[in-house]
Amino acid sequence: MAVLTFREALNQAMAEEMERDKNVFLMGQEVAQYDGAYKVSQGLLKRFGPERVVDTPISEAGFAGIGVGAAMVGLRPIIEFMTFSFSLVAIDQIVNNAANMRYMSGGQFAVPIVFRGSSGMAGCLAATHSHRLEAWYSQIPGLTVVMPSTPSDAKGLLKSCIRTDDPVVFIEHEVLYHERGEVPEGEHLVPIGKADIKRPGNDVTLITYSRSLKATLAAAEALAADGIDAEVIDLRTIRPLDLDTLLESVVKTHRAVIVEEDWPYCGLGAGISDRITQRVFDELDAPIRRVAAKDAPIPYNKALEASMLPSADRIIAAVRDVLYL
Amino acid sequence: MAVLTFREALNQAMAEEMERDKNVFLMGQEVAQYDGAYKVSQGLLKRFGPERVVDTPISEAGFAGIGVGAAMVGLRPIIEFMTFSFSLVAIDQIVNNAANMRYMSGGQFAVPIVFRGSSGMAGCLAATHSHRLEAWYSQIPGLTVVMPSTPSDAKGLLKSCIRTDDPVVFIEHEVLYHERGEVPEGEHLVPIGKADIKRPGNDVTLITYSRSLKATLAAAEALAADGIDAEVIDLRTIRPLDLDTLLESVVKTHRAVIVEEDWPYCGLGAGISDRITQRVFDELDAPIRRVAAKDAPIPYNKALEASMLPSADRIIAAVRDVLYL
Amino acid sequence: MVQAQTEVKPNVTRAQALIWLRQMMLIRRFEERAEMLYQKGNKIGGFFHQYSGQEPVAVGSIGALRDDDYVITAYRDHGHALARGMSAKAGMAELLGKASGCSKGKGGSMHFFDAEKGFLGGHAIVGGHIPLAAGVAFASKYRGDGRVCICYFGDGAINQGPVHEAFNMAAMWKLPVIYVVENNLYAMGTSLSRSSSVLDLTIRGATPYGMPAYQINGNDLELMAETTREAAAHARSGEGPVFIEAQTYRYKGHSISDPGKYRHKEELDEAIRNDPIIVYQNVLKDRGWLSDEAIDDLWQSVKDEIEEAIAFAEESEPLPLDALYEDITTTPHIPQE
Amino acid sequence: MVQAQTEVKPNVTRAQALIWLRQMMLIRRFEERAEMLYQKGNKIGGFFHQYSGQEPVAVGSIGALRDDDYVITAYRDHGHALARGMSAKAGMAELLGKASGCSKGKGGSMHFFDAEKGFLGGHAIVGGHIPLAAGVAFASKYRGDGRVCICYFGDGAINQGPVHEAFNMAAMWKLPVIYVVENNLYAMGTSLSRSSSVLDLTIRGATPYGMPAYQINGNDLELMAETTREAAAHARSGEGPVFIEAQTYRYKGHSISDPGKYRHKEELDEAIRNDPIIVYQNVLKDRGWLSDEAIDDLWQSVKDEIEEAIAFAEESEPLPLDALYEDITTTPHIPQE
Ligand SMILES: Cc1ncc(C[n+]2csc(CCOP(=O)(O)OP(=O)(O)O)c2C)c(N)n1
Ligand SMILES: Cc1ncc(C[n+]2csc(CCOP(=O)(O)OP(=O)(O)O)c2C)c(N)n1
Ligand SMILES: [Mg+2]
Ligand SMILES: [Mg+2]
Repeated sequence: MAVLTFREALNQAMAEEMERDKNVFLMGQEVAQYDGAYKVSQGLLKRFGPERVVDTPISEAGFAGIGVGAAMVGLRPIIEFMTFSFSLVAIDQIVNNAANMRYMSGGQFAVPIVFRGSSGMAGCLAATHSHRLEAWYSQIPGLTVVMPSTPSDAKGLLKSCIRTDDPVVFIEHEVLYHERGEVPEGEHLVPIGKADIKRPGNDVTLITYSRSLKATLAAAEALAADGIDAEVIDLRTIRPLDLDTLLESVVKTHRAVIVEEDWPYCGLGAGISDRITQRVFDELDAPIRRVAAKDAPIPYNKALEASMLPSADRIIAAVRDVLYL
Repeated sequence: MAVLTFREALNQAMAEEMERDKNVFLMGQEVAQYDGAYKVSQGLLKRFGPERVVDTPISEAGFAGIGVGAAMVGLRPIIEFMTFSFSLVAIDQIVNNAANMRYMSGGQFAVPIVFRGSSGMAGCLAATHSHRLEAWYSQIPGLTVVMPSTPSDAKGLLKSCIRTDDPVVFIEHEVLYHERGEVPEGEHLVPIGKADIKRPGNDVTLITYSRSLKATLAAAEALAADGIDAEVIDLRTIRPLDLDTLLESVVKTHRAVIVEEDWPYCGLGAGISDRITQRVFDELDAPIRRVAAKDAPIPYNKALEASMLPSADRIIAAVRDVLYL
Repeated sequence: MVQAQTEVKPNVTRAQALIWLRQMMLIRRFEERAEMLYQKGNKIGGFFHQYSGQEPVAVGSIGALRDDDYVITAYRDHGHALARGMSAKAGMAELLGKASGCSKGKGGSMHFFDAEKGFLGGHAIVGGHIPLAAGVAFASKYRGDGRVCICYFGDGAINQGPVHEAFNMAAMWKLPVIYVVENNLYAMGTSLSRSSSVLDLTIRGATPYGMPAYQINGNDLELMAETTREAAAHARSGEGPVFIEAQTYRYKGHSISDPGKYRHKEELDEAIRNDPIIVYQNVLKDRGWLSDEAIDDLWQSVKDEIEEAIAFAEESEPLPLDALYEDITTTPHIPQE
Repeated sequence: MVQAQTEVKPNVTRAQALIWLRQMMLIRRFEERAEMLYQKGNKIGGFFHQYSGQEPVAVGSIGALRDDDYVITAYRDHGHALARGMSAKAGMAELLGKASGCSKGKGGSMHFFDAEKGFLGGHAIVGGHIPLAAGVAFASKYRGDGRVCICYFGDGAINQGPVHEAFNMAAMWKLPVIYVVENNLYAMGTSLSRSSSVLDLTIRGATPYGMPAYQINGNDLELMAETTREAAAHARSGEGPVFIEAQTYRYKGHSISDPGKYRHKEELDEAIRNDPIIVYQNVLKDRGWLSDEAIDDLWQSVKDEIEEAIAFAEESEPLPLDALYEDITTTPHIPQE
């Protein structure tokens, strides 16, 4: 298998889908001549031309809406946000137009669009530039929300998302772009709505997604050295949630910890914890613990920022807690 | 005690605070000459003049930002959104400017502002006009989020919110505006961050806020007829959450149901359920159940909309469920 | 203020003129009867914004377009939908929340849709649909299919920021879109002079983007049609967007719950004296194209059509409760509960 | 392109001119050294946008204001902060994330603040601070305290919708705000002609709102000052906002990670040939206000000041981890965990 970076995997996914379907186009700030603020769209302008790889002004609400309009009449836009932090100025378009359109029109208009871009705490970017909006988008019926954590999933899921006829919020993590991993050759599609067990185990279920997978796997390895066998589930799609996979694991391990970079109160982890607890309360030997970002705006200072993030240490402590160790 | 409508109570709160402090002003669409889209600001223009009761164009992001700027230099704006559904176009100002300002400036700039307005499903307004954004705003460190359910709390909390030096999201419910209730005379302040036990009980804890209080109290009465003694807690402030009051009740009843108009997945109720469960898991005899809106965009059709809402019947069923009846 | 039509030199055929007159009548009657259904019997709910008084804007402009062009508008959408050929039945059933409605009872008055007619809604967030129109036009240009998109909005909407983002991109990329601001002088209770620093809306919406602009009496139906024809030719030829300020006036309050007290009685009286339907009837009579009897017949046929629509709507099955979870996504919706 | 200063007729005193020259030097040196700290030693992180080449815009305009006026800008904020009198120490310590920094190490390069100097930040969401400026001016008008607010932003920001919402309200309500667009021809890698349908930014930002506008060589320091003086007088007198398009050029890439390959070498070379600091040095020499030695001395004093600032920043205590929960709200923050 080829070893690709996360960014190359995304790039391949777009290139292949643009090759396959001429209705697919990419639009966003600096996606064309600059080859992408994070170089995810490198080479696409050259290959597909300025009609299909379109640089925009700094007008997120405007071009998000342009994407929705184009999707309503049959194109398949990929709208890149330089980061999802900037989707805050466009969020009305995503919620009221992309997500609600099909419903409000009684099923007449589908909106096959992918909003994608980086997100999360990328290192000293401070409060305005480090948002994690997954809990917000996951709340909205009508949206599909995807957050891959490996190059292989990034490619396979992005391809699936470009092909689905429903609006997708596809959230990448800036610090993952340079991560490398094996990616299957040929037509590689990963299904939407399926979690992936990245490490099987029997003693405790660790549920995570996106960048936090790394710290979670590290914690699982450290735990293994202590004889604790953790199962690590990578959600990949966060709406719709693959509840079956989660329940199966929790019923086996009777304990779970959710690891995420989101804020704690009303974060995605709360949404997941609630859904699991309601379904298998009697199977739980301990409350589901959460290792989330701390409840503060994101500081510029590097050490403070690092202290907010889920770390292997914090995860291990939470696991010990649910194991009553 | 005087009996006032919810709208009159809010009106009094604003009038009294504007009287008390000349830095307080009201700005929003139709707040002045029209006396408010829902007449909450009736008479304020006449009393305080156009400098302090300011009509705006349909520019929510613009005037939300104007409010934040004015607050940074010492005014105390009340910014009315005709409904919080329209705050979606202004949400970047609320999150990145109002909530983050103090932090990003290292404590140099406080933002004493109240964003207020109606919200929720008000009857056949359909998907774009029926948003409940409480879980979103509650996620944001830096914001205080308040959702009163009675005229007395509406008045006393709004006054407290106007006086606090921190940014507040004060969410009213459109269908509550005409509700009447007793409101204490004289200086009436309700503290931020304190839940209120609207009905004491011993068998099950019902946690709710805003409009859903009514259905919850109705359910509690019906349950009482069956010998089930429900405690009904009205959150009033949803960030910061009065966890102590909730825990005390749950430790007593060992069972809880959360009733809300929010969507289920990642809704406010999930945030609350998670926090309670983590703290007193061993005290719970059943998983915390939620009675939330159904997971769909809000339809125009009246019967369908009604079917989404928490009803006394749905609440009773959930209570029976946690009581294993 | 809007002037009554003075031009009598016809730029249309008699057949076309009669179709337009009837469409205006149909819109007027549709709303008169719907208002009654709203007020009595509680059959219609939610926000309900009437187009009465503005009919020539939609009828004249849509009448100048091709059948495969696209139409998109705001929440005051009954007129545009009917002018585009949506059936009164589908519209009335929507107001009654029926599955036979144009949006299956899920959209209501503010969210009329008709995909078959290229009618892309009915949008209730002020200004929110204006980027969509640019996107639709982007698709036309992308495909080179020669379609234009016409997009209506109110004078108040010019104050929503994303509108300007869309104007800029539409102009820069020469997208085939016609932006029609229906300047009825009020945004809810706020008069234009209290919402806009500059009263000439072409200076707000067209000048900064280098778009060609027209400022016209939108209640002059044939002028509206002629202007739209020119604008469409411009847009279709690849020259980019056109901006039309159509001056008009709404008879009713902003929505059904608004008594409209902020307006001077004389202002409204004058508008009603210049009722565009009466004016156009008189123009056609002056041209010898129409008799008083023919006018009565037209009104009667319109009334009949609306009564039939009401009967259809009333008799349609109520929406089943499990429709709640339908039409959310194209793939089966899995409730996250 | 920006022209070098040709006017030699002084409109300032020698003392003032020397202060301004030194401020420009200080900004330049501050960024040169900060860039080194960023590149080696990994002491500075995150986004870091340099102002080099644009110094006269901030220095000239802020120099024409009263001490109690307000200043607000975007993320490219080092220059405005220093021009406003923020100490290089506080700025450098902020870049190093120290508690002694101007934002206690919580804001970083993009979020410099100095309440005492009326410096309201450093804002990193493009366009997001432009409504804030109108709000600050609203407060001045509300109180009648005669203060104005000056607000800087880039050519790219004109494409953010809320900017236009703010312009309209500022103009309609005659708020005392001066909007300065620093047109450096690029928004990141996007040149003005690829982001704006109309290249004259006064037509985008001033004409539609009826604001008086200037379009000037922002790198002509004294012209910048003179223009700002006029604008401030206008705003202060209650006549409302003023719009200044200050044409300028940035020497560096958009941020430290941007090689700036999208620009022609000649374009950059020409700008550097017309370096505004050198130009102003020469103007002052021509006037006989300054000798070559005096210039060297100024540079030396600036260098010393910056080295002191670095030493101060390096020696400052690291931010304690429990500062994470401080400065969130004025009331004690209760972590919702
Ligand atoms: C973003 C947003 N803000 C406020 C509203 C409430 N609202 C609906 S219509 C309207 C007035 C619009 O006036 P105008 O654009 O002139 O159109 P008209 O109603 O005159 O057709 C307002 C304020 C809304 N729907 N969306
Ligand atoms: C809403 C938003 N979109 C995108 C960005 C990313 N971004 C930061 S600066 C910038 C370019 C701004 O250019 P301009 O306004 O001309 O200012 P300059 O950098 O030239 O000073 C972009 C796209 C952002 N910070 N905020
Ligand atoms: Mg209007
Ligand atoms: Mg620029």
